[in-house]
Amino acid sequence: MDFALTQDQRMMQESLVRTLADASPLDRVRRFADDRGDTGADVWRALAEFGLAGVVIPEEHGGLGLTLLDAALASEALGAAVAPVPFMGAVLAPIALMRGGSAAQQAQWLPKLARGEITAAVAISESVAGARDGAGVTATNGKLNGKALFVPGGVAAGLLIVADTAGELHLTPGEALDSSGRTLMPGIDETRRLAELTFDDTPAEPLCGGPELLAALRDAAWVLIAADSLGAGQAMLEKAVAYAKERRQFDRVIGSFQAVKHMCAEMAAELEPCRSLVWYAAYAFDNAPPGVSGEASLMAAHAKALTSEVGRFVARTATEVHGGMGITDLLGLHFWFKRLGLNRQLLGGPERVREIAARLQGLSV
Amino acid sequence: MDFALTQDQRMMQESLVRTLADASPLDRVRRFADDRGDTGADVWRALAEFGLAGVVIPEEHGGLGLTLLDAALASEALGAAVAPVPFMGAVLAPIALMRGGSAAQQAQWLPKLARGEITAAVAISESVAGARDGAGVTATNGKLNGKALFVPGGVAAGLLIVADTAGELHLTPGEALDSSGRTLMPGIDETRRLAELTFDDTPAEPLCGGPELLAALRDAAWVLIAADSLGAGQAMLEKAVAYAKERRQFDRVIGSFQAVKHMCAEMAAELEPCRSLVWYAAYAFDNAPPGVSGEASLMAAHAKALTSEVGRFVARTATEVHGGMGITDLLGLHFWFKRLGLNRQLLGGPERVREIAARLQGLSV
Amino acid sequence: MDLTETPEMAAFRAEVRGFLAARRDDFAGGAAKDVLGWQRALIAAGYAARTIPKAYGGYGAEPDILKSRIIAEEFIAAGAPRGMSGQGISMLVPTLLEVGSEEQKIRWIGPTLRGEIIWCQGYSEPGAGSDLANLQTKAVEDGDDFLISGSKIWTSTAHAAQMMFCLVRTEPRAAKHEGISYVIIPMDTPGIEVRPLKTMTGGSEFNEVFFTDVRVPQSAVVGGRGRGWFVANTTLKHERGMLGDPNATEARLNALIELMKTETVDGEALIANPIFRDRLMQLQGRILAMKFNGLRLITAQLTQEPVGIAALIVKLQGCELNHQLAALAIDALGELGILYSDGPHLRAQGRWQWNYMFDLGLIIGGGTAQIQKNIISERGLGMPREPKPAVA
Amino acid sequence: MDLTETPEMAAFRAEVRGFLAARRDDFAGGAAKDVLGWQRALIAAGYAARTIPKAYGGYGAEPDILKSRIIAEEFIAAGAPRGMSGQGISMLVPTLLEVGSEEQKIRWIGPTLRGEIIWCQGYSEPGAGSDLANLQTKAVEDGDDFLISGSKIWTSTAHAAQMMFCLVRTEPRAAKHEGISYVIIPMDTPGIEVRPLKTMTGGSEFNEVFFTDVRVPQSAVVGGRGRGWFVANTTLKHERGMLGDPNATEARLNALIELMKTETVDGEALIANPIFRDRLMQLQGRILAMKFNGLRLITAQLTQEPVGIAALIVKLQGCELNHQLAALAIDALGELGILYSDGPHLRAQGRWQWNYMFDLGLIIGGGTAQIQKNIISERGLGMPREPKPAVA
Repeated sequence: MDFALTQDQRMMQESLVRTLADASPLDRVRRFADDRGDTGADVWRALAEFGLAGVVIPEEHGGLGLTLLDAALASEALGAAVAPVPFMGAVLAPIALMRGGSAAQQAQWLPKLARGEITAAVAISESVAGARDGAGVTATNGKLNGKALFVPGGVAAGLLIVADTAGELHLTPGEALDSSGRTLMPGIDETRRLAELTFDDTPAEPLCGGPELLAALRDAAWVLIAADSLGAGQAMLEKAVAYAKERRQFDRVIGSFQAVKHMCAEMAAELEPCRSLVWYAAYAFDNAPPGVSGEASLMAAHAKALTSEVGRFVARTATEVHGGMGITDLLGLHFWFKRLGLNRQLLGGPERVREIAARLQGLSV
Repeated sequence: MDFALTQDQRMMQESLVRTLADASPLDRVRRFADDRGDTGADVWRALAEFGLAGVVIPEEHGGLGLTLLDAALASEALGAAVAPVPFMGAVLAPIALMRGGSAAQQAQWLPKLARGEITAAVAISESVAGARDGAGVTATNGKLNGKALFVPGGVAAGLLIVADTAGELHLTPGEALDSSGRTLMPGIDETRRLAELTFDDTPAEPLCGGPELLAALRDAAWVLIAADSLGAGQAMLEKAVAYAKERRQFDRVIGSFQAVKHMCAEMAAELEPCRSLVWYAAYAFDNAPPGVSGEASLMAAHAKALTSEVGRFVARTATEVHGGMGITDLLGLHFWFKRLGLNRQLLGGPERVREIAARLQGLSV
Repeated sequence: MDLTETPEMAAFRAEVRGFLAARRDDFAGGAAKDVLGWQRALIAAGYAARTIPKAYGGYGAEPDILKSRIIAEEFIAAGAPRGMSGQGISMLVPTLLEVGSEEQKIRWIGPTLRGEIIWCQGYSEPGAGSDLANLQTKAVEDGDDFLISGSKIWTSTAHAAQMMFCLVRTEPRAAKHEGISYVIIPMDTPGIEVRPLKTMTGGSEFNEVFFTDVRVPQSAVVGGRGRGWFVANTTLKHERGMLGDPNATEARLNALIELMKTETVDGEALIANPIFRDRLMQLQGRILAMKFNGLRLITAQLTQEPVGIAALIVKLQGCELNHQLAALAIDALGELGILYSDGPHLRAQGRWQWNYMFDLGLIIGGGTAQIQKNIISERGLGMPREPKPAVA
Repeated sequence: MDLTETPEMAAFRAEVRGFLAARRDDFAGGAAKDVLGWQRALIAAGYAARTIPKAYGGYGAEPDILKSRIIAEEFIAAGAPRGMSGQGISMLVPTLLEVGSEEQKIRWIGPTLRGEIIWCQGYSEPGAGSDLANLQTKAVEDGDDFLISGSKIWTSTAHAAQMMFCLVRTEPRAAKHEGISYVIIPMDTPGIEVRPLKTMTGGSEFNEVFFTDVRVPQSAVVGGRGRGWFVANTTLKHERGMLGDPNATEARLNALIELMKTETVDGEALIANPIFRDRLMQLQGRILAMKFNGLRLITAQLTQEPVGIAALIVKLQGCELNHQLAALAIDALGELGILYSDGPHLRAQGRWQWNYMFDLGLIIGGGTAQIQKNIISERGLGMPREPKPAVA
């Protein structure tokens, strides 16, 4: 029994943190946020060089051949750095191809993805979080029609994986959907871009796996989002503690006031258990026997829901510890606040995700 | 616009507090709690002399002819004193008789009740909080059959008002139900006694009003319970503040620690708005045009639900402020803790009551 | 308890209603066509600056909280713009009335009431937030003048204001609370720089103001040299009363109910979700309680009864409830709740998201929730202050 | 991360399983027929007192947290009674091993392990709870003895114990933390009176103990005169680890799920209520997180890695989750949830109500939630201690 990260995993995470400090410091994030024309290509390039673009892609296709747990550790670092990169698609699309794609499809797409030549996006919001504003995609005779909303990285992705309303998944090459079919959905979190995709007889190839593959993509996405929230929350806690140790009011550092200390203690007490849950949820996904994903799904759901709740609490509390400074743009704390805000809602708010958790256990119909 | 108690109401409440201090000090409450044979008759007698037995009974029938708001103020004082008396029936039964009884029924029962010769109990739990363990009462040809659970004061009441499963109300003289039909349901709160009533062709007279009268009894009961919780909560807050000002640890009174101060501040901040809501809910009941009880019902529901939530928070927090002393029997703080616990569940926990509030506004089907 | 209206009040209500009905054209669409003209008309009728003496440009009525409430209700019902507000009218004017010199009152109150002068407030500093008495902006004597240097933060209307009322340290050797003066400064004085302060909402609701040797005559002090702390505390009371308005919160609750009835996910109305519905009901209960608490406070003001805690909790609870309403709206909207700024799927112009963030700022500003709890426990419950540390 | 079992551990598991299968008759119904005999058998097999040296009556194995866990799991799976616990075995024995004299070890550890001596703990006093160092029970020198006077509270097994380990003030002129000694006292010494302390649950889970000139030899001091504070802190670490066991919490969660599936109101199962179901799921998520946090702590102990916060939060979170589980059970049961003690409608013998109250006591006892948060912020986050007050 070994419930811990390996030495390699720790080194990878630490090294990624250093890479991000160079490639995506806060002022780089600010520029991305301020300019919708900025694609963040330089940041993604640096991370692709690091290997992140192919983190779960098998080595024979040019990737690192690592697990979802490794990807989650990367996601945690990205959340901590509020990095402006389309990482979710870089993990989910290879999973879709490995589990549901043909050998030809794998050979066609995985090496390109691994090299970071193109990015990928996965459109499953309607199937997971429910359909809004009449969205939903249908597939007939190799053509997609309809709309998919809230697609992370969808504006620029060179490969699209799309769920239809029957729960089947489809692969669409990026060039099949021109810019008129991709609309930016400007959201609260300016470090990641969501897209609305409009399909109009858009050619697509089917993937195998159906609802089971869809569940796997959902579970992996939930784990990645949970890890991102863990990292963002941990960063906010650390910033709050550091600020409280420095900021003086009433002739004391505010970190010596019991109210402030307890706010920080409560954040730590809520956040720390999330770490183990995220690890375990990723581990369960990696080790789930194919087709028997009940436990992995349940753990992913709980990781997503719990980090959402804790994320909101930490976002608010860390901001309060910073006093007025917390709500200004000067410190940029709000980038983390909003990252946690998006993570909470993306692919289902905690209430919806918990309801799915209940259903997975037969506790709800 | 005058949103305040009258001078008379304040004097009545203060005077009742003094009467309770004499007639029902904590050691009297303890004796009642320790001995199921103790009927608390002396306490009830003192309160009947005060006029409480007939607080809402019209003067022509020997009562004080006051309003539900006055009764709620009395209920608040009873909660603050954890008084072991069957007050709810003393308010609800006269309301049932005045709104749904014949002149003969009124003349037969109200003077006796006003004098405190007999007490009354109202059995509406199944209709309001839902049926458990197959409980429920049916009425045919002037005979009642079935079981009614959780009837406050039902063990000793000389007059029973009973709701049947169709929402109609019935009057049963106490002598029609002997002790074999009345079973004590020992609960967490030992300052009030609940009964299970078993009807076996028990003779009863119908009251008029049906579901509308049932709603009125429910609303009045909710207001009384809310007021009781307000009083019990306020007492716990005051005890916590007093203890925190006295108890020393680490060479300071614990009330100078910010954590303790904030616990007390949060209790006060949650509790104080309840006072105005309880007043308004009672006022709305007293001033609702007959048959148009929507607003009164909504306010009663919110008063019940909010005081339930706040009551739980205050019960726990005040206990925590007392440290280990809070959980001992030495201070008797637990009598208030448990009183709030019973009030929370009686005639519907807050979740159920809020669902009714939503239904009253057409927000739920 | 009697919430019915007296004949006198009913008559007053009719009068207000008549005034508004006759002038419906002046505020088509909810905004006054001629803002300053509308303000003058309201003062003349007694619906703005109502209790300010005539000599200083007000209407000169006796305070009557019921009439004020009727005015507020009828203006809301008619969709009519209220009289001007802002820190000049709500904070400077009461302060001048209480401690200003006759000359200051004559000079400043009238034009301020008429909307001819916009004011901003210079209290907080980067190093003096919760601990306001720690402010460092210094005013050094130079002949009959002061030379002011330092900086202020959270000055909400500084970019548009002609004047500022401001706290500065005039007596550097006096004790912390005793070396401060309250001064009035024209914003076009050389040496003043205003920089917008961007916040998490993306807007710049506040500014920073920097002073470099800003020359102000000593006669600009209000309420006496070194008395600024006590003068400002009078004014702060007025500010705290401004936050946590239960009517505004109730209006937001109703907007949220409407949203949850009309908005759908998978074709089902949000209100049909029992979790969100229960949270809505929880908030409704708490909002109603604060609304009635507000009525209780109004009555207590009328009868001059002490209310203690009921007043001290208004800011804490009011800001929190607004924040919670926005949180529920965002949660119920699901993924739609994370949209902001523009686009076809955005709901309510992103207002719920804006409120969620701005209201968090209000929880922090004007006395953080922690300071509020200190106040409630000390002033409301009589608990001891924290002991001073043995070593600074 | 690798949660699979090595062949060595699988073999050990089989061994434990075999042991229990062979002795199934000794614990029919879950309780040992012969409690002391069962304890001796467990020590002999290495399933109790596993790491205590043979010389002092233990089994003498090297610490192996995985094997300990396997033992625990297999005993739970077989419904077999664990080895004896209690404050003697869990707190006194480790203390004696660490600081006791050889004579003390030989004399006390063996009989304690074998269950022949029941101990109680005398730390807290009415005036010394969170501030334990403030204890006032005094031990005055009298020849080779001490005469002890004062009182202790929260001594859970005092009514059944033969011996007490106890903190007393032996050096009245020394500084607060330095005048305390840790002494061993036979409970039948003249001058000791034990009074049961009734709590809110209605039971007497604790006692008060009063001392009047209780004579104890100075040789009864463990770890040196005036060193009691440091000796006791070693032991307190052991106690804090006992609270917040995630396996016990998960068992309660499963009981609650069962309750909500079977219990009905108006004929509908409680689990069908979306509000209660959502609360159940919230708790399940938090309980799973604490369970995995526990696995992480076990691994960290094995590899001797520092874990910091992950360990410091166990008591705070564990007690809170248990309390919340009980609260949900009561709420879901509705009016049934207020029944207690006896009667045909009572559910689970009133256990949820009992837990709701007893667990609140645990949140308070063994370091209140407030003290826990101080510890987390200071030791876990490196935040400063509160400054000492200038005036006491």
